[in-house]
Amino acid sequence: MDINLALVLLLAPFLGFLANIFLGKSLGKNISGAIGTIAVVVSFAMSLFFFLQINQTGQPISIHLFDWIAISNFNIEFGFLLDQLSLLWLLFVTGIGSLIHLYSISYMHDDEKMHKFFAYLNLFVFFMITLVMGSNLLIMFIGWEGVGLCSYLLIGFWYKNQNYNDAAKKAFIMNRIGDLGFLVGIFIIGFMFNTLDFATLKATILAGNNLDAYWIAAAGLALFIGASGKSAQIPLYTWLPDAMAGPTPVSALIHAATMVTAGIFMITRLNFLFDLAPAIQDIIAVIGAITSLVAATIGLVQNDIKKVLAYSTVSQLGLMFLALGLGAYEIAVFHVITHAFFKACLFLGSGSVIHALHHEQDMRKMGGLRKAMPITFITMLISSLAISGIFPLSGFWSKDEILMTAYHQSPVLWVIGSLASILTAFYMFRLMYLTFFKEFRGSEEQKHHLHESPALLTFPLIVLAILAAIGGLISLPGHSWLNHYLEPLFSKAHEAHHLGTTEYMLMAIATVGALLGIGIAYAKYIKQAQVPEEDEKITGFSKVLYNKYYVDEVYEAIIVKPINLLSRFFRDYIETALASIVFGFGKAANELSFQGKKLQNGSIGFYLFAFVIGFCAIVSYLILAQKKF
Amino acid sequence: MDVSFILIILLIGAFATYFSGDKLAPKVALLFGLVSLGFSVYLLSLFNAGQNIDFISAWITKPSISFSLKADGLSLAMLLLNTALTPLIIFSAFGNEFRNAKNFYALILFMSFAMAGTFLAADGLLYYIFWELALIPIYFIALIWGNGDAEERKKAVVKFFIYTLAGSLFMLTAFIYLYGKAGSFLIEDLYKLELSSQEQLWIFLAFFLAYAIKIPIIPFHTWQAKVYQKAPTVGTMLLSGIMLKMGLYSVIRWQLPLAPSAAKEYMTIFIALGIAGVIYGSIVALRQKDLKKLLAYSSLAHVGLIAAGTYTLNLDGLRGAVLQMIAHGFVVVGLFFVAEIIYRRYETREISEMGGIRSQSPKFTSMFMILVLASVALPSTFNFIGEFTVLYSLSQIGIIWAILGGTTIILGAYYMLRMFQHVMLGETNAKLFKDVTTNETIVLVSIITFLLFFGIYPKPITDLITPSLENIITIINR
Amino acid sequence: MNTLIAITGLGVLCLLFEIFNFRKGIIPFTIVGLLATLALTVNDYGTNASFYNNMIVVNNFSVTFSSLFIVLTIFLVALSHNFYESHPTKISDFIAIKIFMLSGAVAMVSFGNLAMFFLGIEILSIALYILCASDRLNLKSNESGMKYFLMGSFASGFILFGICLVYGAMGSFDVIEISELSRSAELPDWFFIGILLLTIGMLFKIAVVPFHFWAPDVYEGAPALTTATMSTLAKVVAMATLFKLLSVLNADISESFQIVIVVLSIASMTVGNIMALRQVNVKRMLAFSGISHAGFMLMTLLTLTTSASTLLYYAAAYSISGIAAFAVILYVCKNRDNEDITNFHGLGKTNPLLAAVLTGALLSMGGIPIFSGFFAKLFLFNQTIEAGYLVLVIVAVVNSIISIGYYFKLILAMYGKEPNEEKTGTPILYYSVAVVAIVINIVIGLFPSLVLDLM
Amino acid sequence: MDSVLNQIGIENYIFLSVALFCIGVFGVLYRRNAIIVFMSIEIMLNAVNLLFVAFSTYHQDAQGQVFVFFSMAVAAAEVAVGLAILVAIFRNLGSIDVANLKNLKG
Repeated sequence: MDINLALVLLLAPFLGFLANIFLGKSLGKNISGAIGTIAVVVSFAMSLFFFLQINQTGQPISIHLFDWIAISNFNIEFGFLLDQLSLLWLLFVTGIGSLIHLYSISYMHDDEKMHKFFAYLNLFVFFMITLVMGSNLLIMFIGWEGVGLCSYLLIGFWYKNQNYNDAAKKAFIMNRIGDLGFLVGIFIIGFMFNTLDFATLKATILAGNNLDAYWIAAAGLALFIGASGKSAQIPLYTWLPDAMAGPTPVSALIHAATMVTAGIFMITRLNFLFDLAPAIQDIIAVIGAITSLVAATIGLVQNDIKKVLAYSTVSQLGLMFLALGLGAYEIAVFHVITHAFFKACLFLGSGSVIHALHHEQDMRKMGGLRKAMPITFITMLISSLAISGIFPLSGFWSKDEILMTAYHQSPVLWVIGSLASILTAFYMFRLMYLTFFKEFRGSEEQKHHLHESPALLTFPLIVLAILAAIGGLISLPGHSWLNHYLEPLFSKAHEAHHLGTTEYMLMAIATVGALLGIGIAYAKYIKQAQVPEEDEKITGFSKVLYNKYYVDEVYEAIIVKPINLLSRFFRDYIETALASIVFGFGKAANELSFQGKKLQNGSIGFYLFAFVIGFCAIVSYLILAQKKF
Repeated sequence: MDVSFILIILLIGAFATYFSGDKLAPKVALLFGLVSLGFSVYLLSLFNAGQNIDFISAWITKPSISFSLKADGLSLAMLLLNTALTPLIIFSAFGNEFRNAKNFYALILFMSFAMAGTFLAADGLLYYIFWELALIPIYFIALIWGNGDAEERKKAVVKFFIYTLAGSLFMLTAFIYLYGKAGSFLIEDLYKLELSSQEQLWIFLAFFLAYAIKIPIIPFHTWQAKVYQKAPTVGTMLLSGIMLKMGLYSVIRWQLPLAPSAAKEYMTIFIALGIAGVIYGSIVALRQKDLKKLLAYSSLAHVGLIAAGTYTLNLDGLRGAVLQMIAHGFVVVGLFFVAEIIYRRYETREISEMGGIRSQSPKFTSMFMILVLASVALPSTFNFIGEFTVLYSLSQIGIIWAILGGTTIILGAYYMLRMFQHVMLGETNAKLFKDVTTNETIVLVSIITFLLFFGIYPKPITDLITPSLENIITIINR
Repeated sequence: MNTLIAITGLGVLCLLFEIFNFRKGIIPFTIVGLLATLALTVNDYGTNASFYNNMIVVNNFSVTFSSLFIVLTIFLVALSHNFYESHPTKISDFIAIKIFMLSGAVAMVSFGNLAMFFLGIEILSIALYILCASDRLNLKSNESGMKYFLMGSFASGFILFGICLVYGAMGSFDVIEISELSRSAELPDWFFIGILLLTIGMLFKIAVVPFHFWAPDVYEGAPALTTATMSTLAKVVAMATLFKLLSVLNADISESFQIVIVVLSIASMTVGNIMALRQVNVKRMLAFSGISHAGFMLMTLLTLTTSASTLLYYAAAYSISGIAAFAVILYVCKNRDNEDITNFHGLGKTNPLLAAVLTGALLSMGGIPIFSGFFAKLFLFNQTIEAGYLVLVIVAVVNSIISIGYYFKLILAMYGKEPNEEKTGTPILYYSVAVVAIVINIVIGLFPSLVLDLM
Repeated sequence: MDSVLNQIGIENYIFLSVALFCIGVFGVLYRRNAIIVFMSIEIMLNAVNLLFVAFSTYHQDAQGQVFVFFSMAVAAAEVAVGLAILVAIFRNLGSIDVANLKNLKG
């Protein structure tokens, strides 16, 4: 029973994919859209069912289908595991997933390849579910690479534009760099513990036998590299902003809400492993903190509405990693969920704006949209407040928990984190002001068509906005449902912070900081009514920021270019050299032959002479060697 | 009922094809290909039923050479690879017109015959004979039906022939030497030999020369790219799909068990060569202008990894290698066929002259995409199983090997996607591109189905090959 | 014994036919006669007899080799029908000469007495001188005849001197007595010098480096059919004779002499193959390849006691593929003034069958499996390695790689190039000889025991 | 007859004929006129014949002398053929200088 339902949960999106890829064109846009959405809704229902079930029983369901890969000293089975963590993830993946599908029906309606779009989206959901449900590292890896593939397909969805294709390729390859790390981690775990199965792994590790700290650290590091690839942490984050080339719903679903949180999921899954590698945890925390700050600073000056959101995503992911590094997994999870709500909402909102402006993404050409599109405005405002961490919206609780933990463990990280969140507040409201306030700066005929988006677009916004507002309830400080729910996952229990004066202090500071950021933005863009200059006019440090610290250029210079040069060098020189060595023998033989022909000069005298010489040579040799022969 | 029937069928097939005339030849060839496939499946069932399907008979009295064919799981797996790919390859050629087709298809079947023999032979000399026989048909296929400038082609093909022959003649010398020791060419007698480490080293090197050239392992690969480029696509498929697997198979079957201590002692060197091949091949593939050459180098990279796997001398390595051989056999055939499909429409192999095909041919694009993904070993494709197992075995030897070998995951994705982007994507191409015909679809779909199915459920193949591999491992560790 | 008489009789008959003006039937008749003789010879298989107080000794060695020679001659005679179409009046002479040459050959492998050996070799040689120069008006032919004659008789001088010294040492021409004496008594040095002179004389006939210079020129100049005769029949006859000579006279060759043989064999292989690479004239190319094969065959002298069968097999494989090759060459170069490789362009298209045959023959010479050439090399290498000459074998292997180079030049010309002109007329005898020869080649390739177990 | 051999050892005969033989060899090597080359070859053969006779006396055995007849016959036959070829060459070339026979080479 459970198994079948679980398979339904898993396969519904896959069936949707098949239906869309093969029949989609003939079925027509609405139907294919409907199929795609229903498929995801079904799995949402299933996950809900299991969620409620496990909420009562607390019994994880593990499903073993068949042996998949045989390794000399253990088998890797093809199985799934439905426990608290995976169900939580499933819930918001499928939930937000279905909302975004719904949204896409209208958003992609005038694209002739809509069925393909839905096919890919379904495929993505399928792989995401695989990733989450996998009962061992390798099944997780299937999903892991699968979602990478889907993001490749979706970023490059408008494949006629080679820049988009480049972005897609970049995303895939950077992910693959991470994946190599993941694989290496798998290998190490494999030969350390002779299993990849989460349950067994946990048991083995908690049993605490044959634990080689060095190798565990190595495994942790490798896995973290994998995670940072998928979740866009330094140094592998540059693909995420480029990924905004994809249609906006994709950005919302894949590059904000779900896929990019896979790294957090994986580390949380393996928390018992990381708990044993404090050094790696520190690295994670530091990287996370730095990422969040760097991304935030870049976000300050971006003018493409989606780019801003992209960098804010990176920055928020940084915060989550900070939490992970501090060992506060459940807080990280908490932030993942709240972030999923408001970031999805923000992306979809921006989508609806872009939709209204006929694919105009530059904020300098927007403004004053709040009258034209109130619902979008309200929902985005709520989400922005949430992300900025304004009491009592969801973002406040989650972010605040993170900062508290940071404060308790290392003030420096706390400072960085708070700084990042202040900046977040600033650029989010920069975005809001530039987009919705003052008067419209776009072209006339755009102004004409300004209108609120249709219900199909706004409905998901509303739902998400509500969630973004109240999402914090699942884990209020003191009595947190989430902590309790996730308890069984973690090797060491984390006591929730008892709320003392320091905690209130920190909350206050955070709120003040957020308000400060908002204030500055207000002063800059409402009071002085500034508008960011044209790209070429940008100067000084903001230019550096605007060009993302030239990281892409640096990578280009130190990695891509050399490899290509090397490739050319090999192709043009080494190859020919090797070939000529082999040919050399043939050439030598031919040359010899050519010389030899001179010896064969046709003169009888010479021939006989050679005859006699040969005779004498042999005789004299034999006589010298020995008399008898 | 024993394995010799396969050879007989294929041989008869070759002659039947020759005498059936140019009109009928393709169909007859396909028919015999399918028959042999069916028969080998039947043999497989017999084998699984535990029947003895070996065929042994005396042949030459002095020196004693016997005509003995033995089929264990490994041989059968390779045999199936051969008999499954042959009809596919034959069928894939249906789209093209060949002058005196009867010779062409007859040669294909003859080659398949020789390769089947190589996989089955259990007598050193018999094995060598089949090994050489396989060389002759491909030589003529490439020479007569190849493409490009005739002079260049001749140069490439002759170089290929002489080069590979050179390698294998040293193998022959090694075999004769072993015969001098054992007084028999039978594999089990050769396995029994106790050779000094010095002898083993020389034997090992002699074999290595033969296989390194055939596989090819760098730096012995110089013949490959040109021949792949110049040969007709069918020839390229035969070469890359099956023939190069002969080399890898032989490493497992002959080289390692015959000179185990040498293999153990110098393991790292040969692993390093394999890995070097992975990296070198991938990097060279990045900047290829010719589609077939690019694929050639990619296959250089992949077989490098496989070779590294075989030289790890542990079960995972061998198993992964065999799985990867099969997977690579299929995917590379598919990819070369894709190149051919494009050639049929655009008359070019220059990547620069392609692009913007996707919008004209959705079906083709999807299938091509899947093949690309398979070749970069995306999980849930069969290639992933093999590559994962091989890399795992490498990590057992030293994590660094796994990391270096793992670069194929990154570089492979790089050049394959780059290629895909330049071939398929971008603004719609001015030239019309007709989407795949039914025949082409059949070929590609069957390949893809195979790859995906066994990607999810590789158990049958694993169970088939594992016992014989364990067997070989024990012989190596004797 | 009967063989020799029968052959000679056949030769005389051929001459008589000329008188009775019965040219039409001469070739069929001769072939039938030769077949009969073959039967007669095979009939002697297994017997050990000697005639005319050891003038002639019949044993398996002589019988098997004689049969091989007869087979070869049958092919050659069959080929001569179309070859001598242009001057029919002389055909009976040519046939007769070939037959007499055969008798010489048979005498050489079945001699029991050095006198017989000398006569045999001279009969063979003189016949060949005539055949070489037989194209009277063609200067090349004359030249080749002259060269062959001068150097041949020069070599005969050495052989004669050798015989003389052996006689001087032993006081007898009978090989049995000589070998017995050579084992027993304390011997004068002349004996060994005599053996050496004999050997060198024979090495000249086999065309081993450095006594090989005549071969390319003579092969090129002589009429194609004569070249065929020399490169197949004459070469294996000489080789077999040398083998027999050394094995009967002193079975155990001393260390230093073995070294000499190793050096010579390496030299001939290498020189032959290297020189052949740049040849454009096919006959000349085959001359050099013949030199290299002589080098291979010399290896058998290192294991005199055991390798008779190997030699037989190698000789059979080599000469029969040679016949097949020459059948095609004769066809292609019929009424062309030269035998340049360009004449073979596009043969694969114009005449696939013969092209296939030539390819097969060349592959066999190159030592590619299932063709008997491969097994010949295999057995040879096998024996040589067992005798402990690994290095020699490795050199031989390298050489067979080189040899592929020029054999494939011809194959490439046939398949890779476009035909320059259509060839007309299908001389049935060429076809049949070519096909039969290649078939025999493959058959003894598939079942080597057929030949190997004869000795 | 005996006595003669006793007075003059067999070695001397060998030396004599070796000397003659070498003269013949050098003649063949250095003379370019075909006729003279033939004659030199004849000298070689006759040197051997001489030795045959000497040995047959030395061994008190007639075979050697019989053999001389063989070799003479053979030599005659050879020369006959040789002269025939020479005539043909003279017809075509107008000279009998062996140094002119260099068309076949390389």
